[in-house]
Amino acid sequence: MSSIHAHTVLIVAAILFVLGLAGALIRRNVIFMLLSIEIMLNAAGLAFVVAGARWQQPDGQIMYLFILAMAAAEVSVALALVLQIHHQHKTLDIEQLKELKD
Amino acid sequence: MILIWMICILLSGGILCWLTAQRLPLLAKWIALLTVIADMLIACWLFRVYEAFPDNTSWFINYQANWIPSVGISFHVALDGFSHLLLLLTFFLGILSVLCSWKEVREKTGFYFFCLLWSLAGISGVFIAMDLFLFYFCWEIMLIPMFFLIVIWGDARRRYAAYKFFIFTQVGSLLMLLAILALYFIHGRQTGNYTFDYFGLLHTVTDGATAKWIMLGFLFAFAIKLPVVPFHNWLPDAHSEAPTAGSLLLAGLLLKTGAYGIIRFVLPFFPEASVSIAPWMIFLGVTGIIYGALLAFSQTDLKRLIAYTSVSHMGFVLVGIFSFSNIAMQGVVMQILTHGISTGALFVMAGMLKERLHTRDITQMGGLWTSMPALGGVAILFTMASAGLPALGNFIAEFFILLGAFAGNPVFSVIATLGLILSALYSLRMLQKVFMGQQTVTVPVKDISTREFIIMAALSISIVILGLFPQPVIDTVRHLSTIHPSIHE
Amino acid sequence: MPLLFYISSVIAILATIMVITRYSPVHALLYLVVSFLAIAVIFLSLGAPFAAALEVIIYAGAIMVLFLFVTMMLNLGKQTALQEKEWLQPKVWIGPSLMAFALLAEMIILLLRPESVAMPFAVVTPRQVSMSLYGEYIIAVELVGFLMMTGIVGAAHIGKHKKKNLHRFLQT
Amino acid sequence: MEQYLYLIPALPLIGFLVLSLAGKYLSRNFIAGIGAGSVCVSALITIILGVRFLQSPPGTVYTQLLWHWFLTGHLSADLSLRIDALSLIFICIITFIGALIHIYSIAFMRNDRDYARFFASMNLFVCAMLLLVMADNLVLLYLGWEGVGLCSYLLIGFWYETPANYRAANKAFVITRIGDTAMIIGLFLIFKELGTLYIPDILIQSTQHFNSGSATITLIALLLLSGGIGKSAQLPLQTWLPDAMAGPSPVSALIHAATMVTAGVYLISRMHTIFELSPLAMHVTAVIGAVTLFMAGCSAMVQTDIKRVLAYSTISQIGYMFLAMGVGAWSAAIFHFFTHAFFKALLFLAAGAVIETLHHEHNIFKMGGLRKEMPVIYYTFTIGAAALAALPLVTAGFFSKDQILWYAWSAGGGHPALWALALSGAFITAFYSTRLILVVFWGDMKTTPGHLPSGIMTVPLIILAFFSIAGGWIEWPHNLLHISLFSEQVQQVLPVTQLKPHLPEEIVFQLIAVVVSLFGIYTGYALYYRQSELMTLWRQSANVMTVRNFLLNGWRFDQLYDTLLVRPFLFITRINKSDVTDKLYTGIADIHLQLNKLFSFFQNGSLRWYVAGVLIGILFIITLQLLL
Repeated sequence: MSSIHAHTVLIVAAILFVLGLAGALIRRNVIFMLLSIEIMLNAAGLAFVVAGARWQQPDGQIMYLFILAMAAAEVSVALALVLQIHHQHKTLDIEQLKELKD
Repeated sequence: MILIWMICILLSGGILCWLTAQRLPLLAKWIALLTVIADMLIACWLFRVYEAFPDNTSWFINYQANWIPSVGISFHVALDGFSHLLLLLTFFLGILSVLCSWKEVREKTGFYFFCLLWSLAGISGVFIAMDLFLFYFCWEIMLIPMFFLIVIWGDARRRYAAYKFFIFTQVGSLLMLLAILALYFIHGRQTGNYTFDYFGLLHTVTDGATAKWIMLGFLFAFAIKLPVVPFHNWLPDAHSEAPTAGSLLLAGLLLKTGAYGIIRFVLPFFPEASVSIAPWMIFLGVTGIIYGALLAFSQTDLKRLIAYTSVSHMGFVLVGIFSFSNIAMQGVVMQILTHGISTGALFVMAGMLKERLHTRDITQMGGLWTSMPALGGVAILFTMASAGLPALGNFIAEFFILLGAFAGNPVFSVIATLGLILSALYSLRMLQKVFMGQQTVTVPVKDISTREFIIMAALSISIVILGLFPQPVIDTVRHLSTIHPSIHE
Repeated sequence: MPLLFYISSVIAILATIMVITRYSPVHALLYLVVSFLAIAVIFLSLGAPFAAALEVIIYAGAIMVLFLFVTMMLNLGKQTALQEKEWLQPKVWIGPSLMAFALLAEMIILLLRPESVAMPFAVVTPRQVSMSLYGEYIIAVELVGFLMMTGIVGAAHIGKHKKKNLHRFLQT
Repeated sequence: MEQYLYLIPALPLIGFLVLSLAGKYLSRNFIAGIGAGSVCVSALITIILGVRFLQSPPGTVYTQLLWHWFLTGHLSADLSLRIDALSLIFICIITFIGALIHIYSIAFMRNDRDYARFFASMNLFVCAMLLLVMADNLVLLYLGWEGVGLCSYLLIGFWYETPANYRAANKAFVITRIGDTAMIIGLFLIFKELGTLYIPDILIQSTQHFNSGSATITLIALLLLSGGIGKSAQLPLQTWLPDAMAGPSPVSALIHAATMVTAGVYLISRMHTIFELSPLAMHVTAVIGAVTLFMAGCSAMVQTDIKRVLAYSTISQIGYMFLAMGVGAWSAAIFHFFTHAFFKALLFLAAGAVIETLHHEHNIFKMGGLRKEMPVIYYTFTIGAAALAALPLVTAGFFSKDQILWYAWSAGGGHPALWALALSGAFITAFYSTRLILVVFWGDMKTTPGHLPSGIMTVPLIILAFFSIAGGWIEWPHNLLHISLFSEQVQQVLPVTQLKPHLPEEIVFQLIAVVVSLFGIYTGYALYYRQSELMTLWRQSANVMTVRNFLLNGWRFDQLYDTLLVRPFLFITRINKSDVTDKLYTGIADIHLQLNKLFSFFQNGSLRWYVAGVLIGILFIITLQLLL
């Protein structure tokens, strides 16, 4: 039984990140974009944790913790905004919301 | 000191107009008129100073006060015959510009006259400033009120015209500022005396290449103002969109600051460099004469047409300056004066027509001579002046310039002379379209009123007098032949 | 342990793909929960039990529930799914996907460049994490505290329904 | 006397000022009084001056300095008047004929709305023309030169409401301006070479400064000649004069027949020294004159508009003057100017009376049978036409034209070819003069005449008719009576005509000329009165009609210039109306606008664009890292 290689995990993280990125690019619904952002944040957290595991240090997990906190704060604000936007404009389409920027 | 008073009268008169106009618009108009008349009287009174200087060669008045001594900026104004003539022209056209806006301006009267008077103050400042910093300062002062005049009281496309005017002139001004600073530092480094003073900088020794670049900086600003042909595009737009008084000031005075700048600064500061660039400038001048005339011929907008004739006439000025001939230099001064009067008169005429017909399009005019015989007569006089008919001032100017240029550059002079044919073409076309043919305008049009008659009479008399008795002008600017070492008979 | 890692990695990737391709927000959310759980298992296999626990509790638990609530509040149902279907045309997603894959390819190339290092399996215990967290990272923790508080205040403020300016006669 | 010289041009000038400034407040009689009176007083002063001049010793010159115009460096010009024999002849013609024409106009223009404007322009013209001939320097001469151009413009376009009129006015001004521009370049060249523009100095210094036939003097002479060509409507700048007939008939009589168009003759004879120094310029002058007289004569033969016949005839007669000057027969040229002024003014005024009576009918083929209806006009017109046709011994035209024909062969610059052209011109002149009389006054009446001209109009005609006959008697061919009052005066100023050696007898040439002109009269009589079959045959022949139309259109010079110059000019100005250099600046502005659009397209507020932008950036950086 061999051990896990660091870059294998990093590749997994990269795949997840890219998937999140692609999601953010192709979706027009704000909720889906937020979800994609969560995926990306998560992938970044994964990379930190791998790094921590690689050097046998707790710092990776601490960073993950910060990301988690940041994500929580971000999601709460973002979702509040989503609620407000939907309330006012009756749509979550980012393209339509763009037209309303002025 | 009297010179500073002249400017101060204009500046304070402008502020006074602004303050009174809200309650009493009529009073503001009278204040503006009296202010300029007061300056005109002072300028006339200055003739007395001449008597102390019978040789006509030196500076009559030279006044210097500290302004920002730490960087060598002083409030230095001086007057010689050339400046004095230009001051007289400034106040003369200033009076007329106030008169011709008497009825035209109906809104924001106070601010209008404020801008008008401040612009006049800037122009007169330019003509007497003997400190380069002060010169630049006045150069900008005359520009900004003019910008407001166009952008607030102009015609339909006034914003475009005003921005174009501002950007063009500002590009030139900034280059000139660079050149002034370069000259300032070079002079300071050489002598240890950092000064912006005209007479101090006059004998700055610069090597060829540097002198050339600094000269180009000055020349560029003046060439845009003059305007020299590839940089003339602001002029038709600004002239055609500006209110009548604005066009009058633009054509009559602002263009002349370019000519004044070249004569006063470029030639004495850079004697060698200006000789080396002279063929190109003459070429551009000739191009301007022909090209402006061709464009004037095809225009259908009356004020635009007149604006292009200015381009053509200013080409003569450029040719005259750079042919380094004494006769041509006198011709340039004559051209500056007579063009200011004749083109100013044409713009006033265009303004009168616009006031009556509400259009500047000459294809919609025609046959107006029948209902406006007096204006028709005046129009013939000034189109003929513009076409260089002898006995009117413009002829003397163009004759001198071409004759002076002929000795050194016969080919260019001959081509420039062909501009006389073209000037006949566009002048006659303008007369024909506006005054001849069947009357097409259905609205009843009145002939000129008393106020307009005064304006036109003043202009007509002065153009005829300049044509028949040019000698006083020639005597006054005789000393210009010493302004550059290459100027010959 | 590696086997566990590989299996959970595959599940995470597949679930994530499902997230970004679903039309219904609820489906996507559920797949995302699956993906997060799989990542939690990855953490576990990498010797980070604390992180794994947080992943499950906070991500899959709290945050996703937040999403779910919002989705339910907005009543995003079939209507939204149809709309999403309409939006998700190939011409819309092919370009970004290709770019994303290009990025992925480049990242993989970059990752494979250095000599690969096999990681020793050792658990970084929650204790170690906590010691470090409240030792050298104390400032960061406090900053995170600020962040969380502003997040709460902000969310509370933004999420508040603004009162409409009704005339007093119309107010009930 | 000298101190009153200024009155001669000043009186018409005062008339102009009064009429133009106060014209609309004055009554018609007062306007007429001022307009005609000022010129009449000038004429009186001139006559007194002329009598004094004849009494004074030969070579007398009257000068009067009014004021110094300008002086800068070497360049100086004064407003000063100078009268010698040559100027005096011109002044006499201008004021005397001018006065008669003004008197005629009092009645002719009576019903016109712009009575004051007419007299103002006419007075200004007389003033400018007088300045032209009295100038003692070329700048003042140029002032008069341009002044008469302006007045000609104003008077051709007097009835400015009709497009044809103001077009004719514009054409006249522009074409003469072309000549003027050449002339002013000549002035520059003279000043550059001699350093003066004072006419007597130029005449003296040019002989010392230049070798005969040098390139510079030839160039100067040709440039001055161009000025003369433009003003005098000679080839190739002749096209404006026929159109200039759009003006009122008195204007045609005064400006386009008697005075202004002969300004070229004055200029060349005034600058005769320069021309004498350049044989080439003399030849060119002669050839231009000969060719012009022939071509214009041909055109005159086929015109149907009575005034256009006279206009082409004027061009042709001035051609004779140029020919005479070109061969060196200066006094003959001036003499022809003298006689021509009388009979051509007479013809125009009579034609004006006919046109007025026939309700503005210009076409001669719609006239006819007026011999009985308007006898005074008929007889005076006939006298004028006879003078034009050079009817031997009784008319002034014979004496002057006979001299020119003789000198065209025999003078220093003469040539048989020139003589042949001039002789055929004489035939043509006699022919179309006869044609005019026969078609207009004989035959059947086609238009009923209206009011007959009043006495004010007929008296000037009678006076002019008298001079058209008697004017020639002051100069007889020396083999007949040997009276040479005229040439004696002229030769105080202009050189005596040099003859070639070994010439045939002069009487032979005179007889040939007489026969030719009589034959011309007979041909006209045969073709137009007896209605010969030849005429009807020609009318049906296509070829003849083509030639006729070609001549009718003045050898199609207008079409030629239209294609060569006018259309390209209009094309260039039209395509460049919006100023091509403006494209440069609008181009700069457009580039900035485009850049602005480009950047604002990226800055579009779409989050996904920004993400994509970030992605592209990352891709770019990583690719760079991979590649480098």
